[in-house]
Amino acid sequence: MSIGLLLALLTAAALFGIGLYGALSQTNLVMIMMGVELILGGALLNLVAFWRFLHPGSYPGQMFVLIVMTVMAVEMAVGFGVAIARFRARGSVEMEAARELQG
Amino acid sequence: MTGLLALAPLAPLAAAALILLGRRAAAPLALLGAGASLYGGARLLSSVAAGATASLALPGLPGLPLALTATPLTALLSVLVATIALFVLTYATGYMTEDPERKRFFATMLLFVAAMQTLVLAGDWILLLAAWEVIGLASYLLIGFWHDRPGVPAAATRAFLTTRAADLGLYAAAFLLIGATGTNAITQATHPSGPAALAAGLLLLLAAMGKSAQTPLHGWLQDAMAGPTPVSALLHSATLVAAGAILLIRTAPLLPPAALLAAGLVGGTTTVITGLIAFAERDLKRLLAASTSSQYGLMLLAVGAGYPLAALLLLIAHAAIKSSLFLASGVFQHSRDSTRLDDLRGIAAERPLAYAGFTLAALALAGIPPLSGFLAKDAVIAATLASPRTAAFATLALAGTLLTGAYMGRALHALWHGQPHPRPLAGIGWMIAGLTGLVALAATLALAFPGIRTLLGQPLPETVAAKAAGLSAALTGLALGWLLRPERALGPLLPWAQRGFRIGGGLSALTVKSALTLARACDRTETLLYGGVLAAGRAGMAVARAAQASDDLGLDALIAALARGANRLGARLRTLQSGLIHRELALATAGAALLVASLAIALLAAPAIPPR
Amino acid sequence: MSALQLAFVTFFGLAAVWFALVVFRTSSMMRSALALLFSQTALGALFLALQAEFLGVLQIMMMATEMSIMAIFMVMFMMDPGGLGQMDMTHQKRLSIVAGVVAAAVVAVVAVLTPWGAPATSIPNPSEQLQGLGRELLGRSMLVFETAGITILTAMVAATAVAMPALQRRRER
Amino acid sequence: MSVLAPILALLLLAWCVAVLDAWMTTGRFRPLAPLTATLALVAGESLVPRKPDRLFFETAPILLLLAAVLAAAALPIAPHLVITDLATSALFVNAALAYVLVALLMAGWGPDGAYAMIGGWRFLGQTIAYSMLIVMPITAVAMRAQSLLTTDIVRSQAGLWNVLYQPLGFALFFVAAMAVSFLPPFDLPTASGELAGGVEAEYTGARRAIFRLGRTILIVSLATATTVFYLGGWLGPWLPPWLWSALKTLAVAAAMLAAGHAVPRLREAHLLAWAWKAGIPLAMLNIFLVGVLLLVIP
Repeated sequence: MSIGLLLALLTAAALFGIGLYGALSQTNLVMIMMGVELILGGALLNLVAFWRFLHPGSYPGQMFVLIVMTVMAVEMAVGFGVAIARFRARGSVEMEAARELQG
Repeated sequence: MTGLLALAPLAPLAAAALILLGRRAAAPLALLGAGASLYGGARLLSSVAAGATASLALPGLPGLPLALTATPLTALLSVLVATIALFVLTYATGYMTEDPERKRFFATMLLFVAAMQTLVLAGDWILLLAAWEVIGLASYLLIGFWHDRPGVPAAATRAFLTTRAADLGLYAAAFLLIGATGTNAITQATHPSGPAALAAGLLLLLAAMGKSAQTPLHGWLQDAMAGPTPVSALLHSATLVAAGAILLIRTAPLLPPAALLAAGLVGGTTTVITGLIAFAERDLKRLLAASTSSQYGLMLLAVGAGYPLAALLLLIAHAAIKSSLFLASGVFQHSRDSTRLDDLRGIAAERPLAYAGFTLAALALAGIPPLSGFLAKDAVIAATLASPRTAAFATLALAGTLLTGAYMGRALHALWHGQPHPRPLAGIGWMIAGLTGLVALAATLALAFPGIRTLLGQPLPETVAAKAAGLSAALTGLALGWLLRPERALGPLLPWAQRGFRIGGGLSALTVKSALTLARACDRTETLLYGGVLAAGRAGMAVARAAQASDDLGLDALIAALARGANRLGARLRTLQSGLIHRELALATAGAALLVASLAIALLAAPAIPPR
Repeated sequence: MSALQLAFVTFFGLAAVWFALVVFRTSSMMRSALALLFSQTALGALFLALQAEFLGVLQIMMMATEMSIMAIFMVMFMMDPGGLGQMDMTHQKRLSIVAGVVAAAVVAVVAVLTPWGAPATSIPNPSEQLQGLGRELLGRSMLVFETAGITILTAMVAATAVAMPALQRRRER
Repeated sequence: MSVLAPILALLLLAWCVAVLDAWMTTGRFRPLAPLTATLALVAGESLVPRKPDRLFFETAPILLLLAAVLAAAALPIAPHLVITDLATSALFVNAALAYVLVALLMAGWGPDGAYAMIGGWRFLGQTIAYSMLIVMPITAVAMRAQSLLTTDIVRSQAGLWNVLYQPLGFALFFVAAMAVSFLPPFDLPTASGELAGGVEAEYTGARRAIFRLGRTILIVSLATATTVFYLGGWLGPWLPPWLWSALKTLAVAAAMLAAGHAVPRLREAHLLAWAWKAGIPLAMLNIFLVGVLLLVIP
């Protein structure tokens, strides 16, 4: 059991919690995306920590980090695409009143 | 060897890319691509026949390499696909002469061929799945080729959705097999046993049912006639629809007895029901489509009987026969701008060559010696006779053969009688060239059968009883089809026929109603004119009515009930779906938490992972 | 792991968490976006402290541009980008706090209670890591990595398409 | 020593570049001008605008300076004259340069002024145009060296400098480097004519001095980067390595400063269109060509 691993994992846990709070509590689409970015950042840290402390000789872990970075970029691109479309249509990206998804 | 393996699928793909990049010369490039593919397949077959085996491993997912393999079966199928593709593309050179979108057509056709070659040669489940998906996509693009015509996009979408829904079976089966055996190779050495094998077998059957248009998923195939004729020819004989049967033929050794029984029953039911639909059909191409379902039903029956070789023989014979039928019907369609039997009356005198080809192919399909269809049908019937469930399987097979003769006889009759009104046709030379090649193939393919049997080295029963029963069923069917005059029986249907010129959206209503009315009218004529023969006919009509009724009442009612139930459930769930992002996010979080919790419980309950 | 490295891990970890908190505590959108930027940068520095040099530098590089773009979108789309009106931009606050705290607590408990085993002692040096990662990407995991590339391309095209239609419809009319 | 020497060298080069800049714009050669100008700025009052975002306002010039110095830190002036020898130093240069954008955004937002803010956002648009043109040529350079280590990159050019091996990459990198250091014609964020100084507008006194210093060191860093990546770094006959580096860097900086005076300022829409429709395909072509060359010539 390494104190370094524990520290990294606890940091990741904190980032995850803060990100989750942000994604749930914010009314603005862009702010929600920020929360998601933080959650993904926590995931990244976990991956790097596990690679560093448990399997430093195996590279799929590092590759996985690259994939998560890709996911972050994709999330940004699509999120902003939606934000622009929504802003064009409604003049706001406040999600408080967004009811289009109502079933 | 490995180069040849790569050549078969890559040549059409490269040709497709060149067609898209280049400006002209689409058709020669397409022929070149298909020819190169055929060359690869043929060389492969010859070296495999000499005893060599080849396998081309590609880097795939970690631990799950992708592979193309050449075994006698796969090489043979590859040759089949390439041959049919070459002839159909030759024909299409003429057929598409005046279409401004030729380039797109040929490129998509070649993509289709490339995907089919990959599917046929695939040595592992993942590549097979990928090829399966590309085939679905290509067929969607081709069926919807004339997407600006009314009804075409809907038909393409329906075909795509039906096959996609059934594809889920293949996904589940592939993952189940990979999970159970730990390898993604399609080999018999590592096949699982027990419930996993049964589940995988049934899921494979589901996938094959979707692609091969087996009852109750047969509806989309008739709609798929919205595409250009060469597409139908390729689709029905060697690619999309064949993919289902090929899947089952390739995996037949993996299937447990219960799954085989299910396959046989599904196939037998299909062959009878779609045979009846074909008999009642008034559109030549839709008749051929229903006949395709019926023939693939026979193949599934043979697989179910435990003799995939018989199914393979029928598949090969059917590929040549059905593509020539479609090509001939395409010639008719160009001559009269219609495929309805009423419009095509008397075309025999107008296009004698095409009609001769059509007749030869029809006789072959019905199973008249010495054409290829006879030997194949005979093999299927013999297989059913030799199977442990002779009573059910043989009856269904004979009924299917009888119906094949009946609808082919009817089509021949309809095309023979009537007034010719000839007119010149552009590109007829290319069309006849493709057609002639295929008909010659259909007629003489039987010569290759003994070679195939020794090549594959699988058992095939042979009995005189099967030959006799098959031949008599076929002859009876043909006679029935020729003699039962639909136009005399059509009296009450005349208004329908007139309205039918604008079929519009009511395709299925038209099919169902016309089949019912036709069946009733036939019944009446029968009782009046041919008392003796017709006990069988009446029984057939009864089955037809039962089928329609089950379709109308049973299935429709079931679906309606399902829809109602889903609606009601949906209404309740609506309250959960507030549409507010934050509520939905919160729900998603709760769901994720639930998932993680259940995973954690499973992990804690499972024995601890030993430390490394 | 040396004491110095441990100190760096602690420092950058705390910085990342602190900036993450600032993201949702400040009312200026610009500060919020840049706080996220610095949180991610601290994470990158943490990777460096964990001897994952390539990933750390990559994270630091990518997040700078990515979060700056985030900032301009914030300013474009927020009603009160400067945070001068002191508006409340949150909802279901109690639920969110509970969810965040519970999630973090559960993850932390799992992290503490799991027997992770002895930490690895020999870490490949950075250039070895680069080579190993390169061989991984262009060897075994090539398909996966290429898929990621295609995904990004698809996302770019899709995002552009989503953002476009209004303009096009106007032109067609 | 190992840290001090490169930093001194950096300051010295910055001095020379500042003198050069003044010489080119005013036409007078005054080697002491930087000193007098700095003294004048530091002695002058450093005004703080009304309602600033104080944090950003104060941090921005320092961050700009830091980014420029960090970029230079990974670049070798002589075989052992380099501050940090990371295994990924070529990428690190890039990462450091990304923070120029952050600094300018902060400088634009901080003072609560319209011109400054427009300048900051303009630089964001400019970044989207040039950033790929920085990364992709560096990729081709690293391909030849088979290493991301800047010292290895210099050594890989012993036979033939990269400017001749991949001239296309050099041209793209040179233009992109000018865009990073917002030199004319890419001086959109400061645009003296139309934005009245843009991001610089509200900075006075000591803060402006730091901003100017950061900008000058940025130019030096980029000139050094160009030297290291394309002009063989310290390689050269007769003279000592550090002198070769310094001379090449000054030459590149002079070329950058001179090039801008001849071309009119570009709108960032045009810059974006040019970068994505022509620049990036060309950079791809460059990578491809270098790959082919590497495979053909062992």
